[in-house]
Amino acid sequence: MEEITKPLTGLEKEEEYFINMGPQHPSTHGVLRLVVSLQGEIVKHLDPHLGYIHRGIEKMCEKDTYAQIIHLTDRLDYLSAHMNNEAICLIVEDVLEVEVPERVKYIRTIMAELQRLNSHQLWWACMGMDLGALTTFFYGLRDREHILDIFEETCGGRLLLSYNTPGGVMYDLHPNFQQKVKDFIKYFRKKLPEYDRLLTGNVIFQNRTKGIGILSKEDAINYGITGPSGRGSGFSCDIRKKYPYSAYPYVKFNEILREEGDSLSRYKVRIDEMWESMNIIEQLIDNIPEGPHTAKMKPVLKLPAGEYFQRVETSRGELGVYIISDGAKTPYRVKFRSPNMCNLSVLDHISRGAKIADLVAIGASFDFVIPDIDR
Amino acid sequence: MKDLWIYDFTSLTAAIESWLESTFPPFWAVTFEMVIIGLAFLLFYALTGLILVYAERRICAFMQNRLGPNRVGPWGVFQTIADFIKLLMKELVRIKEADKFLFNLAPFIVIIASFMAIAAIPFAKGLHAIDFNIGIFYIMAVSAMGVVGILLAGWSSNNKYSLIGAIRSGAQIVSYELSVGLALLSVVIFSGTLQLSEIVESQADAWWIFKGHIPAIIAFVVFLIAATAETNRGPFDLAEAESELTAGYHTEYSGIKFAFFFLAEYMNMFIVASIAVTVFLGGWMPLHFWGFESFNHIMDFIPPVIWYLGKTAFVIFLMMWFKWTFPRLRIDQLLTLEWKYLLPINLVNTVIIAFLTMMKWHF
Amino acid sequence: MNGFINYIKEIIQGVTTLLKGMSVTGKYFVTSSKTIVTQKYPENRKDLVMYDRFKGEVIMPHTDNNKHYCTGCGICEINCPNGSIEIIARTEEVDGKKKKVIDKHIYHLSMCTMCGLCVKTCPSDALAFGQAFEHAVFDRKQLTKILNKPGSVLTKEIKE
Amino acid sequence: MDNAKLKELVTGIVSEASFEESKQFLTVTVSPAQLHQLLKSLKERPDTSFDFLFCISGVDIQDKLMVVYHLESTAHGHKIVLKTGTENREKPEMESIVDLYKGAELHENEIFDLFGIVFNGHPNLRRMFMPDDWNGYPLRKDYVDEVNIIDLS
Repeated sequence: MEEITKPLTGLEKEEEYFINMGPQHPSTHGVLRLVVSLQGEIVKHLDPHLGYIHRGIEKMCEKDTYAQIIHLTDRLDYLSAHMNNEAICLIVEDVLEVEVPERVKYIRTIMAELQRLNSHQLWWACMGMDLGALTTFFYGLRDREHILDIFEETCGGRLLLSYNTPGGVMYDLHPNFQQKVKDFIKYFRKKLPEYDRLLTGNVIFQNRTKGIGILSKEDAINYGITGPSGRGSGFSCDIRKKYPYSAYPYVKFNEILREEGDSLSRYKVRIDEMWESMNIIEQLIDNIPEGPHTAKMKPVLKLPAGEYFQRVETSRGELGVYIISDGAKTPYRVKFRSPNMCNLSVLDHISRGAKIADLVAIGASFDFVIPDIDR
Repeated sequence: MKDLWIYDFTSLTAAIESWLESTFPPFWAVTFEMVIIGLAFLLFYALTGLILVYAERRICAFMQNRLGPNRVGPWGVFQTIADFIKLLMKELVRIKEADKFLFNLAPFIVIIASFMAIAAIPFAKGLHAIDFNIGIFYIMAVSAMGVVGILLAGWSSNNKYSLIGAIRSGAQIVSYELSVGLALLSVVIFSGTLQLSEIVESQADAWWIFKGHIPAIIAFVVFLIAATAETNRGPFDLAEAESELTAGYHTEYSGIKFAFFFLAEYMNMFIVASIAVTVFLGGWMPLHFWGFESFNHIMDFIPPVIWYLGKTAFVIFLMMWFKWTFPRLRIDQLLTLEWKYLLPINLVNTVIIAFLTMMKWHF
Repeated sequence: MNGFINYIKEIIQGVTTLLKGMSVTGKYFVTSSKTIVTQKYPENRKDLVMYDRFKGEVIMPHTDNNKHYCTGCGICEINCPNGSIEIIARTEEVDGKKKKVIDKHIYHLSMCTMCGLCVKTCPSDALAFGQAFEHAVFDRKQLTKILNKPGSVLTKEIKE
Repeated sequence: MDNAKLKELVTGIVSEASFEESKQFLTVTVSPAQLHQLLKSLKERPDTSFDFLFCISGVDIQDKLMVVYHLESTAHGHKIVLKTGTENREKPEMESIVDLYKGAELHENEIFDLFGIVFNGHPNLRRMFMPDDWNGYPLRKDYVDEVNIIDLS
């Protein structure tokens, strides 16, 4: 027998079974690449590899005026396009001390909540699909279509709205808007219990998500997990409550908090948020004050030199926009604190020891949107 | 009326056989007989596959508020044929560093296993290729062979996803074979025979699911669950698990080889549905109720083949309904379901059935 | 014994939830003829009307006698974040006054992100959004469009 | 804790710190060597307990590179902004804070990728968005890429 003389290299010592989940993988919803190290089916470690859709939005923002940045923010987290737009507008209005008409505030809030509903519907659809219940995907998209139609009628876009402008909104509401939103709420209040019957209560679904991917409150804060994912761990991080903006001070709503911190609790937070969003819209939709849809703005917007930060609550968590201005018409530096990036950072921590199937469930419960991570 | 050939195929098949034997020498007569049956089954196989694929797509579309295939032909009925042509013309991708022989062999094992199983299924009185006296045993043995093909496919593809899928499938089938066997055993105990035709005959007065009290219903439900698992269909499609393993064991297959796996999946579904029908739902026997003579008489007029296909379609529909409603199980939950729930229930159930049969308490 | 009861309970509860789920899909299967939402797209092209504000592409509306409202000021070009608008203008002498007149208003649909800034900022409302959405072409060059129609001139009427 | 008290406290921990107060935040500028120590005590002291690091940004300020930390306390609700600049542009180095805030891992990776600031003590510092063999750091102001960046102006 031949003796092994060559010293063992690191690779031979611990043979790890690596799997590349992504960049083209059905459950990563985009071009996220997770290098997963496995032991049998159990995840030992995972490493996110990013950049497949990196467009350098922060660099592009440095060349654009404040009005032009808005259309770029659409493309961060495309499922919260409206909230992303709003963040930039709020900074500009706040710094330039523009008096925004009440009507605009109402419109923005209603739109943001519709966007949140829309985003959560898509998330619900994909969550079911990731767990193997394909039918949920079609139900979610079917109901989402109503919101997209409402958007299309008023904003002209279905996904990338670009509806906000500094000082107001692009167009006034469409005359049909109020009626359509009311019809939709009526419709969706009937459909949402169906979601529960189909998926939430299902014993297979419960077993797949309960106790999977437990994230403690301390970890949630330490990792900076915000949005429904953070609130599923009991981290009270709703910007709408903490630092209300637009018309949120005028409405009564609950911040959904759950203590369990597992995939199921993140799921339930989102389902409950859909109910809350409908409550918010219902409180506002009948009381939209009359008035102009935009404040008078100068044609060229220049922010005085300084640093500005604005936080808004998008469908996936807290979006922070950090603008450094040197007084020119374009910002000196724009940084987007994207919620998905922070949420992704915890994936390795909580999916260790879980199975591949659990990893898919955990990923679905965090609801990643990859363009927001890559920017 | 009852002597018409569509009600009893015995005389028809006997006539064909005697004609063959009288015209040709014995060797050729057997050969021709085999060829005819082979062709008939091949035709049946292809046709059923096409219909089932179409049906699945339509049914799931309706459940999902969609139209489903509606472009090729009226109501899209030729969609599957178009798909089949597409699959035929697709390039067979050669996988680098794959085990070529096993890679090519695997789809054939899978499809042959399902093909062999059809042979023993009684479609109507006198309409079956071969009437084994150990029919149930034969079908179970042969249909379980398909997993070898799946394991080979996963192993030889040189793909990590495929391997995981294949291993999952192995674990799944090894455990669920037990439940299938035990569930079928309950009716074997009732009827006292392994021969499929005799099991059907024993249900002439009423189906076993009605005759066997609650234990028979439990056995039927267990069989349905286990059989769904055995065919690797949702919610037990862990071997494919498209959201986890992209396509599991057949990730690397393309063209006609993929079509074989695809077809075999649907045929397996048909086979387990036919076993369920034959064993629990009276095979080709019409529905009878005690005391409704006129109703029973009307039921008798419906040809047995229709009865058989109708019942099979119903069971297949149930399985499709499962697939398009439930999320997928995780591998450990799958095994838990088998070893902690189905198997104990089944064992107790079998004992009860043995007791019932001993006391002659069944109808 | 307690464990056994729980075991049975668990099974019954589990099966109930499964049946609940099946009732949802089953309901849609039975009522499918009413609930189907799919649009048959190429067939319904004739009666498919997009909303007025739908941002399909940027167009320049012309009056019946081939006149447009574009003065060639170039504000849209400045405001466009992607450089999808180019204006080629020339100066003409009309009634002894020098006037800027557009030669070509070039619009690169392939670069446009439909942000709406050009339409919003246009001082003479010369631009608008068109509702066409079937933009697929075989050659990318076809996506570069000249918005002003050949021979069209600036109208003096004020758009109401 | 209000800004005045925070100021006092920070001066107690690190000697050389300059303060700036805007409408939103109290901004503290410290040297990179003192940053980790300051963050550690700010996080661990019960009366400050800045446990939520909600933003880390890299900024290129011509002569040097700057990293900005936005901190918030979930218990007390007060906020603080820490700024620190690297010594030079050629070999910018900083101490990693991943041991304090695990969520900083990807952000520091991003800053390394786009600004080239090396974080000592980071568990897995790599180019996250750009390819591994990419030259230059795109978000720096002096970055030129004639092929991929189309200058519209």
